[in-house]
Amino acid sequence: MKRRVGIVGVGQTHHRSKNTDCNGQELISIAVKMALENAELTMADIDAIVIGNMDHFESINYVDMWSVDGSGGYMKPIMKVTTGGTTGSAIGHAGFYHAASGLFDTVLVIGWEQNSESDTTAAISTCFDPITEREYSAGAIGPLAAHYIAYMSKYAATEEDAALVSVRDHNNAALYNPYAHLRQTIAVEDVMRSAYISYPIKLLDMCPRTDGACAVIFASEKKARKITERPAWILGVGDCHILVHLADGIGLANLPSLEIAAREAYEMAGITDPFNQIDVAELYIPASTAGVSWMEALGLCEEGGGPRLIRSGVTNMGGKLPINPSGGVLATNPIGATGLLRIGEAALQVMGKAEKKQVEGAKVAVATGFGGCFWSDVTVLSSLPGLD
Amino acid sequence: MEKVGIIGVAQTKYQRYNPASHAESAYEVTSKSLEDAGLTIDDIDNTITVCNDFWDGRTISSMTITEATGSHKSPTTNVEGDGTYGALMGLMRLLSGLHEITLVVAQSKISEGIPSVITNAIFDPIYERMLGLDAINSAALQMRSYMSKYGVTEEQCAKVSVKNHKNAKANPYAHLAMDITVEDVLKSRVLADPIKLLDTSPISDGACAIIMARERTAKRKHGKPIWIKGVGHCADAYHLGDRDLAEVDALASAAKRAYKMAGIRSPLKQVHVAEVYDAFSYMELMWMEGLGLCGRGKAGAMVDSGLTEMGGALPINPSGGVLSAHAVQVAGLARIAETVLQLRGEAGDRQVDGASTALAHGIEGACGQGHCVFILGK
Amino acid sequence: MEQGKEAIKPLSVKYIADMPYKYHAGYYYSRFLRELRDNKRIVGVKCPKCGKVYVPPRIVCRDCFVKMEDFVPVSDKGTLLAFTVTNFSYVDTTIGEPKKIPFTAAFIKLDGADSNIVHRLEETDEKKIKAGMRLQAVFSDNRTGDYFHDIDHFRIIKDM
Amino acid sequence: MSVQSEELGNTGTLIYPSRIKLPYTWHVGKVGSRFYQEIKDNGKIWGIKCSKCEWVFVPPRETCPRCYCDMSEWVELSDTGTLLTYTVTRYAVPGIQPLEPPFALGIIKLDGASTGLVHLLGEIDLNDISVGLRVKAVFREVREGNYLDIKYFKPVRA
Repeated sequence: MKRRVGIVGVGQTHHRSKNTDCNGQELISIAVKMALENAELTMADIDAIVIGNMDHFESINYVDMWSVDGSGGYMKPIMKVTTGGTTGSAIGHAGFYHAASGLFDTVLVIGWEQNSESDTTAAISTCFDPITEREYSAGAIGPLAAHYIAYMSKYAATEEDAALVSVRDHNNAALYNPYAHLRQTIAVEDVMRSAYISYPIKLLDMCPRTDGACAVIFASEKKARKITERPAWILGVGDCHILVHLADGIGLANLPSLEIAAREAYEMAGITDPFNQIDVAELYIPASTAGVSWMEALGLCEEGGGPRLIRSGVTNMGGKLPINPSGGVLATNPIGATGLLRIGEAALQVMGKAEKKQVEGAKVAVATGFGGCFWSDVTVLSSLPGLD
Repeated sequence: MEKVGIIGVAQTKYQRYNPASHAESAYEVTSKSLEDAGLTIDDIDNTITVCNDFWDGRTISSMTITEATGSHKSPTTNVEGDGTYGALMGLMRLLSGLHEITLVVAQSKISEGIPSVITNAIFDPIYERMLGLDAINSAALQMRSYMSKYGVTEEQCAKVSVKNHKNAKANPYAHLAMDITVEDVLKSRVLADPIKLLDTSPISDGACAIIMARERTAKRKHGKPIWIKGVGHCADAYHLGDRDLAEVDALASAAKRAYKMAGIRSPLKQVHVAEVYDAFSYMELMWMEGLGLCGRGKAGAMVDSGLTEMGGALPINPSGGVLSAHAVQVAGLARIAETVLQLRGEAGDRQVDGASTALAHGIEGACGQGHCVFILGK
Repeated sequence: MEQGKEAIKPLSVKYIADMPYKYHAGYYYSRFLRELRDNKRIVGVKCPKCGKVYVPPRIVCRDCFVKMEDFVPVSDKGTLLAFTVTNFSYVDTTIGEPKKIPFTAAFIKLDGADSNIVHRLEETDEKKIKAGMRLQAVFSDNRTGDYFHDIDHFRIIKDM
Repeated sequence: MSVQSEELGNTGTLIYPSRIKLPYTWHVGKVGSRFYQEIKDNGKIWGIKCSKCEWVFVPPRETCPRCYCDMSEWVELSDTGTLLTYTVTRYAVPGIQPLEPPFALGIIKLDGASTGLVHLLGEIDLNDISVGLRVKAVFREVREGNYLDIKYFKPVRA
């Protein structure tokens, strides 16, 4: 018998490029306190905690242990999960499994990062194999750029299509999300005029680095129903960590890990027609170019249909399938929290608590995580306990 | 709790400077555990890896062993912590009913880094880290605190080291198997008093894997599944000064949870063999107390009585324990693997006769801030 | 100290974390590094089942999950798949000092290999680099068992 | 610059020596900054008290780890306290140790605090330290706003 799990509370910090007035534990506690308040719970109600970040970004070993002053983990079960960019979604899934196992009823999940405490690019470079990759690997931008070059030539996609994604996400953040890091409205020309980082990806196509934290509370069905009338039920989870050598990510057609993870999550959730069944999506896209091409992997359009979908405006607020009402990763990227923010924002949507960024009548949401070496996690959430 | 059985285990030999890379040793235990379970990688429907970015010297260190464990082929979680936490994550995936068979792999190459530099990073960078604290001198603060509060002696701690290194002689995987005397321990070089060289665990490279399955699958796939009867984990306060270092509250809480699940009321009577995380000799004594095997401060006397030796009423660390092989992250999972061998009756010369209930234990952070306790049974 | 006194200036603690690691190359990378150093030869390893050749060599075939033991030489020439010219400096964590820029990270498929490698391309003018270009490894004279040094860089093969 | 790979004994495998070396700037936070500022400016050690469990924490922090409620009541602590435990580190670890070994560390319960403060012990005979010893903070002349602004704790002679 599978157990239902619902999200009952979501909290996050005001994300910023540099949080000088709080330390890591305090940053975490801001998100945790907000999540508890959101769920009308106290720390005493929490049965277990899952936390995640990237060790070398803050140079703290055993963050689960270090965190207890901020996470509330004193004399509680707590564990750490970390998988790079997918950390946030992976801890979300770990929180789900904590509750779905029947071992814990109410589970607090925390993702956080104080990126300003180190040199983010340098810290990221340490994820590459020290003997055969690290010296010349500064991040995933090369493969991402290569992928979009191939995609443009195959499907007549353009740099403007990517710019549309960037504009959508930045403007959603500016207009609707008071917690977002970058909150300035931009136009396609601004993106097109920004400098190339790695052709065809330009400065305004890329995600920033952010200090911030997110906390999400998962609960077993019985507890969830007691806590709130409208939890965000987790209908499906999927994850796929497909590669380990960055260079092998190059020849990939689209993002196979996302296809696999989505297939798993959809199957579990009973989603057969994603475009029509999903009301809102919070997607982890590290660059706007991925916002064009990865919709295919999620089954939101046919092969090569990304540009059509983006140009049509259906993914904008007010469209049939708004993507990233929160502004997504292009506006806010506290790495260990980023994937969890997607789950948290998607949960707020189906709980009807997304405030200004609310998509009217949203019942089914999908959230994704991206990171590691072209890895993906997918979560399907709904205000309904099941789709059938 | 629904029944989950362990149907495959494998370990490498623990040694300083294992020439195999992270991936190579991860592959060794992955393929051996599959063999032990009579499975192929295609039978595995989810994988838990256990990695730590500091010990492994790499961000997203799970990438190092993703392919070698086959975790790219199925859903996966990477737990950063002791191997017992990885096993717990795998257990939760199975209990959710969404998966049938979980592979859990932990590996480490402690000899690559400088342990004191890596454990220094456990301490708060804005406060205590600047003091040069590491795993050894922080443990020394705890050992002194424990001895001073309860009158436990250095000799009693040394007896643990003597017992475990001797037990290791019957364990082909052990790193440091040897006959030593209490006097040898007491006369060994003082590192951070009261901790002496022979009170400490070695720097070991190694890997361990276990395969778990839900009840029906476990029974179908394996003749002798070993069942997980109970599990509990818990964390104490972070700053060393916030804790009474002589106390074991978090372990007591984790054990209480595990015992309750397993229906254990009198652990000393009901548990037949225990593998605990004795990173330092004194820790075995403290953990005995936290596990409720004796009263507070009474572990020294219990060791004096010989009860925890091979042939005693409750042998502790027949494998030689962590004192005889300390591959961080792996060590807790190795405790589980060892108890599985005990319960199967396949522990060779280190077999505890008639063992049907066993306890495996892992720790997390400095001075046993976090604990995870597993109860296993036939 | 007054209670509730005006917020004071937030402080920070600065520290250089310096963690040496003696990474073990293991059996597969050791063979790879040794062949580069001693013979100026790039070797991969071939899957006995699907025949794919992986460079750098590794123990297990990603697709077949079988142990690979058949080391095979691959060409020192290959095709450029993608590249990034890095123009911003960041800390080179292997020395703790700013990285020398610009440098071009090239993702290359060597002839005879089924997986890709990353190395430095000599050319740093983006306009002169195109995916699909043919490249050749340029070896150092004084080789030390360091992939990033024993192959000093890749150069563009001008006349094909 | 090249890395010289080393032989790993006679195993036929190589070692590739490298490092992860990175500068960090950790934000101390409001509460911690006030703690350090008071030490720096006035040579005084302050703790913070939880209104619920009444524990006084040092170093102070925003949230009580035990009750998970905000704390705001600052409490000035004595610069003198009692040694709860100690050790003398007799091995060298390049890069992380504040002093040449051997050096002494202890956990000190300052008068007025509920928690212990881990710190160095100085002006002390390394072979004559005992639990229960009364010790007093010695501050550095030039203070930078970090943990080592307290130079060490020294024994109080009765």
